[in-house]
Amino acid sequence: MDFSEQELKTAYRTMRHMRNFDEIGRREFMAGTLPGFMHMYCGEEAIGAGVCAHLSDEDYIASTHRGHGHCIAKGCAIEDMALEIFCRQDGLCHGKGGSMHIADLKKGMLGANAIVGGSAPLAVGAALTAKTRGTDKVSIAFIGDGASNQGTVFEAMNLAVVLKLPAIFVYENNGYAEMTGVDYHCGSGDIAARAGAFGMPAHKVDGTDYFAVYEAMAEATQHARSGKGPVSIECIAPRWYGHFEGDPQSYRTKEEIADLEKNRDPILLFRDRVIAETGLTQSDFDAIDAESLEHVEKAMAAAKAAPQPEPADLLTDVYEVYD
Amino acid sequence: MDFSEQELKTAYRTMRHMRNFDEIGRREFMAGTLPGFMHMYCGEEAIGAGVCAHLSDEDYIASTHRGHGHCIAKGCAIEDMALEIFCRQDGLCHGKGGSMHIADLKKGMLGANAIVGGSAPLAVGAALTAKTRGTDKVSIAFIGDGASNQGTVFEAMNLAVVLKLPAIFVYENNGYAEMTGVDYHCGSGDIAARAGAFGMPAHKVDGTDYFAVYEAMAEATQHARSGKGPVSIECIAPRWYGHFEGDPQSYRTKEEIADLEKNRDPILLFRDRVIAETGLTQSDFDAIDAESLEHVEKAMAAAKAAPQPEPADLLTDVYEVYD
Amino acid sequence: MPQMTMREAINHAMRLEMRRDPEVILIGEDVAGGRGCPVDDVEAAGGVMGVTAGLFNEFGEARVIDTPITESAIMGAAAGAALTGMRPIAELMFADFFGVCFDQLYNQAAKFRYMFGGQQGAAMVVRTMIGAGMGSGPQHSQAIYPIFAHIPGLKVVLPSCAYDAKGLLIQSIRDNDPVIFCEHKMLYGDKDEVPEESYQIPLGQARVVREGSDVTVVALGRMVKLAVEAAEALEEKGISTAVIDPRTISPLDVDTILDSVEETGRVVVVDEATPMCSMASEIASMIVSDGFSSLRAPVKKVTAPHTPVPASPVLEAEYAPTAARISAAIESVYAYR
Amino acid sequence: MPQMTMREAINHAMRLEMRRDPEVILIGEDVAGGRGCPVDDVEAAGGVMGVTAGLFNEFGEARVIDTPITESAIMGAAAGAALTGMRPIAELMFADFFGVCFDQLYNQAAKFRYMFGGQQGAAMVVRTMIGAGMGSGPQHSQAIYPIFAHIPGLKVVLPSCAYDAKGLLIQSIRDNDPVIFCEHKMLYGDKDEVPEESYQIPLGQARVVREGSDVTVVALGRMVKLAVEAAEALEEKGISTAVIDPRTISPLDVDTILDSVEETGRVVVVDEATPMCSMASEIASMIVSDGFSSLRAPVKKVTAPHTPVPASPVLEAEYAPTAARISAAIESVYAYR
Ligand SMILES: Cc1ncc(C[n+]2csc(CCOP(=O)(O)OP(=O)(O)O)c2C)c(N)n1
Ligand SMILES: Cc1ncc(C[n+]2csc(CCOP(=O)(O)OP(=O)(O)O)c2C)c(N)n1
Ligand SMILES: [Mg+2]
Ligand SMILES: [Mg+2]
Repeated sequence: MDFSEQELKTAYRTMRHMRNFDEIGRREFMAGTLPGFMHMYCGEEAIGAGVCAHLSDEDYIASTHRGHGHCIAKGCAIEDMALEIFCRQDGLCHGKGGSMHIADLKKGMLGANAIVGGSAPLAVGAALTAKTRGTDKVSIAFIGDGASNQGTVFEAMNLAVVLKLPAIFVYENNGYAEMTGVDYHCGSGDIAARAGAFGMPAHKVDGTDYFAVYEAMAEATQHARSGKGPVSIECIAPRWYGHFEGDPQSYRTKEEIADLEKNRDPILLFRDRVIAETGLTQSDFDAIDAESLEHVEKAMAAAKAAPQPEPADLLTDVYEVYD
Repeated sequence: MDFSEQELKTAYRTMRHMRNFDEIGRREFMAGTLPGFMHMYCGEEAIGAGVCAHLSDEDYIASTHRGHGHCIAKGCAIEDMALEIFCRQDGLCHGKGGSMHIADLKKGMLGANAIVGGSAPLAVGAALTAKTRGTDKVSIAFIGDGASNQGTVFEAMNLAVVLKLPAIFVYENNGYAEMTGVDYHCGSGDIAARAGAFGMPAHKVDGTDYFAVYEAMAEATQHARSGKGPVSIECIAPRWYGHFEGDPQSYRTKEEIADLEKNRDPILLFRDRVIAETGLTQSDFDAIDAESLEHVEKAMAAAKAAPQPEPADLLTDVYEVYD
Repeated sequence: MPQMTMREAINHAMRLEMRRDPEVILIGEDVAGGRGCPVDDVEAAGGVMGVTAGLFNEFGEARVIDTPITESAIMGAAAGAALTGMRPIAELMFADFFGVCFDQLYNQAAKFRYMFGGQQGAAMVVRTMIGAGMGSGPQHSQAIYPIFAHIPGLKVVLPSCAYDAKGLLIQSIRDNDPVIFCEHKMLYGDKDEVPEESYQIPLGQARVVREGSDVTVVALGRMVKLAVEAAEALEEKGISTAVIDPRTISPLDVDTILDSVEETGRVVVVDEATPMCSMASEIASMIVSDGFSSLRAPVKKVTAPHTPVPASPVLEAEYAPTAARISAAIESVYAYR
Repeated sequence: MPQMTMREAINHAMRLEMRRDPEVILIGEDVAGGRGCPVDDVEAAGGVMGVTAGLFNEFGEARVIDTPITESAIMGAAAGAALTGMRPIAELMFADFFGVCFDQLYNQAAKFRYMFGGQQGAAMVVRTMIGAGMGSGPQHSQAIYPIFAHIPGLKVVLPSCAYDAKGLLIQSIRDNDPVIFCEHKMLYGDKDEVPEESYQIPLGQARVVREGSDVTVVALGRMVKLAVEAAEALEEKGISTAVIDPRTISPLDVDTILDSVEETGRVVVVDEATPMCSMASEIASMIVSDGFSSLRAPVKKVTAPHTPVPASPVLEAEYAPTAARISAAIESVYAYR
């Protein structure tokens, strides 16, 4: 295996953080302490982790409504994210954005986005910045299977091809757009092929396999960083939970979900393979698990206790100056 | 040749009408008598004619800013069209639509459209009507090469595939979107392949060859009418004139245009082939030419002399009732 | 008379119209719910808010049509179907999403009748969800209807209670012009006496929710009940406040408003939308133009501020007008000399 | 001082800013013109109206970027580039096309600063063409800026002459918030004295085009010169008319308007946009709220009717306000007792 122990531990910790963040967030949501919507990333962790492993703070990502995992992978502090999903004054967006708008520009995280397909054109814009400035930075758009049908996304792909921009379109095919299955909503059923027809390399990988995502992304970044234009990667990784918390999921079977948890847990798959192929042991991972759980619990508890925004904040930051 | 003489004469007359309508319209535009914009269809006549040869008044077409040819092929009366491009009171739209909005609902002509890509979703809607009512009618969207990049068009294709609608996407690849070449603006350069990736049969034909368009459309309508879902056809037929009258065309060479007029005139190509392969003669076609010219000149002259709308018309037909 | 929530009233209106007229179809994201999914015989969830629940089961997939996430194609498909004779109801899940699809409504459907010289309009309804109060954040909470009202060719309906919602929706479905029907997400649970049978409320007729002779309050959508609350509280202080609910903002029932202003000479307009170029501005400007001679005080607008809707529930509570702010405005115009 | 058309003034403003700041780029359909075409060394046509002519030749393809027909991607690319530090100028060829791409402006660029808690705004300009008068028909002639002004987070500029256009555009490019810069197609050819050098006009400062003590006319965009024409004609009849050009409608210079109203007590607002939820309504409602004590007559709005723009030039001439209609309105508020 071509990874250092450090790299493997980091990847694992990232995914475990994601899992804990959303599971604890869910607990809080069900307890009524967390406002807004809660979209779980469970089952898809390997995508965000495998993709962002190739990025520095100077690279860009533009995310979705299901964005917590992307934020964590891109290096946002768990504490600041927790404050934001609780909409507290010291959150990354001072409580004005909330779960669906976490952004951290110092980290190259250009925002979760509550408009399906909204972030693809923005990612293309960040790629334009990279190209215009002559850097080798890349810009990633995360796009759901549902979002893959949105006109903005097709336009973004075409423009990236035409301008040969260092943009990478990462499709997170988790099987559903809200309650609607991908086999129904996606014309050809083949998201990657559709992207490929725009004239860019198009990969399709198992999104529950960290290493598969990592490999595809290694190729993609090399291509994009060297000025050859955009790439797309379709990652298939069914979600474990409903569209958002509160979705009764009457449209899928309990067996489907049980099977996913048992056989397609990206974190377990990672762990098993790494233990089989490297010197890392169960206890190495158990230690990370414990540390991560404590870390996330603490961040969430602190966030829950943190001060709310002041009423006057309602009126600030609409413009820099306006008069 | 599998066509009756009547069919061949009709096809030729349709194309000749289109040519005359736009050439005379252009003359009037340059003389300052015609308001608005003038988008010439010259060079592309075989597309509209070949496509609409398969349609009855109960089938639908949704057109573009370059829509005169489509209207003629779909059976709009030349007289009523002429009145409309002169924005006269008795025009098809009583002068409120003008050249870019000619519509004739009795003929299944759902409107030219001044929004690029605007008509594709509308055509899908008409196809939905056909399917919901259980008829075997089809609905055609005409789409330029430039329009092929618009998000609305991709969405329309996908929805038509998902709902298995009797929609036919006819791409008129005339080489340019305004001043921008198709090789530049279309990511893959292959419009048909992009359509095919949505999961529908995708044809690509020489759009200056009436018979090629006719054949592709025969297959397409059979497919769509029998409930098998949408089809796309890319027709390649470079335009002879600028984007609109007034475009100096500094971006292309005089030789390119001369070559088109000489070697890729769809009307001449049709005529030569039919004379070679059937009993029809030069003089048959000359007769149609003369008759068409007279017909169109007369319609244009009548339109130019016809009464303008009344000022009170400004306020009518915004709503059926509004109070 | 049975009690119904606004959610049920809206569902019921669609059900009755779909039974009555086979040309009425429903199209949108998850309006059935669960299409293409492993469980086949699923009870139609009917969208994220359950407003269309059960319609798929009654009317089947030919008339209750789930779509991909493709708002332009949904609106365009509805417009094209309407142009060819159907009566589609298209759902725009959150009105905030109009920005990805507005061309098909504003340049196409809204203009057909006019630009085609009266040949045909688009008899379609767009049902859409508006408003703040659920902690849904800046892109899912807007009251964007002033933009719809600005557009000639569109009609815009803004029901404030279940009874009105049912009658107005039935009317909208039968109307031959495109209607944007704005449902406030915080009103879905509100109950009202609603007849089982079909009835229509004409578009362009305001409802005088409350008579009053000192001050006229014109309130829109969710603001109506807050205005009534404020008016009732002020009764004790001896201020008699009329509350008018226009119910449809395009067309706007100018006469009912002006009649009341003639009596009171004092006006407060309450609108959850942001203030610039809003219905609050429209109504105030109509009054200063056509009711000036009656006016005895400045027209006060109580609206959201010129800001996006914040995600924080604490800030969101400051965002939309409250009964307290409405009361203060009523008192101030009442006291004006 | 040289004479420049508004077309030249706008071109010049971009040229100066692009020379000054390498982060300023221009992106849109045919802003270069001729890309991907057989003739390689073509002089950049600079769009259908020639407004960006020559910029491609000076600044090259990295900074003057032709695009496919893809407004959502253009606006999104500009927003994303702005969010990452560039200063893009994006061209929306006709403002009428906002309906296919507005989400990227109104939900994205306009809200970045607020919903990201002040981290960063989108320092971008959208240049776009508005207005009736060229016989361009219902989908290419609209004055759709009230919709832009409604949106918190956007600024909206509406120059009425070449001098203002240059100074306002330079200011807009340097502004750190998204600015929609609305160019009236019928003003491109209008000439003015315009300095060669760079200068800025602050956003939010109206221009008093003409002093007057009897009636205040607030006129927008192309309406300014018609208002001046009307005012001059009425001088003979002894009516002294002030004409105010807000120049930017968001932010709106409320003080300059109210100062004049304090003197005159009589107001006409002239706006080419359709009337409902328009800037005419906004300005009238602002006056009845904040200038009520000065008002001595109804505020008259002279606007387009609530209809689409007809293609027929004969009807189009009836559509937009004329000097005659403005005069009549001035006389009527002047005569009001
Ligand atoms: C433009 C737009 N349309 C619809 C929605 C409502 N919506 C939110 S998430 C969602 C499903 C998205 O599906 P997908 O892209 O597959 O992402 P996933 O939720 O599966 O991660 C929908 C329809 C939205 N937010 N924006
Ligand atoms: C949404 C939109 N964007 C831009 C335009 C301006 N415009 C009108 S025609 C045209 C070029 C269209 O090219 P194509 O689709 O190839 O059609 P053609 O003119 O070649 O027939 C453009 C950019 C428009 N009318 N609508
Ligand atoms: Mg999904
Ligand atoms: Mg073309």
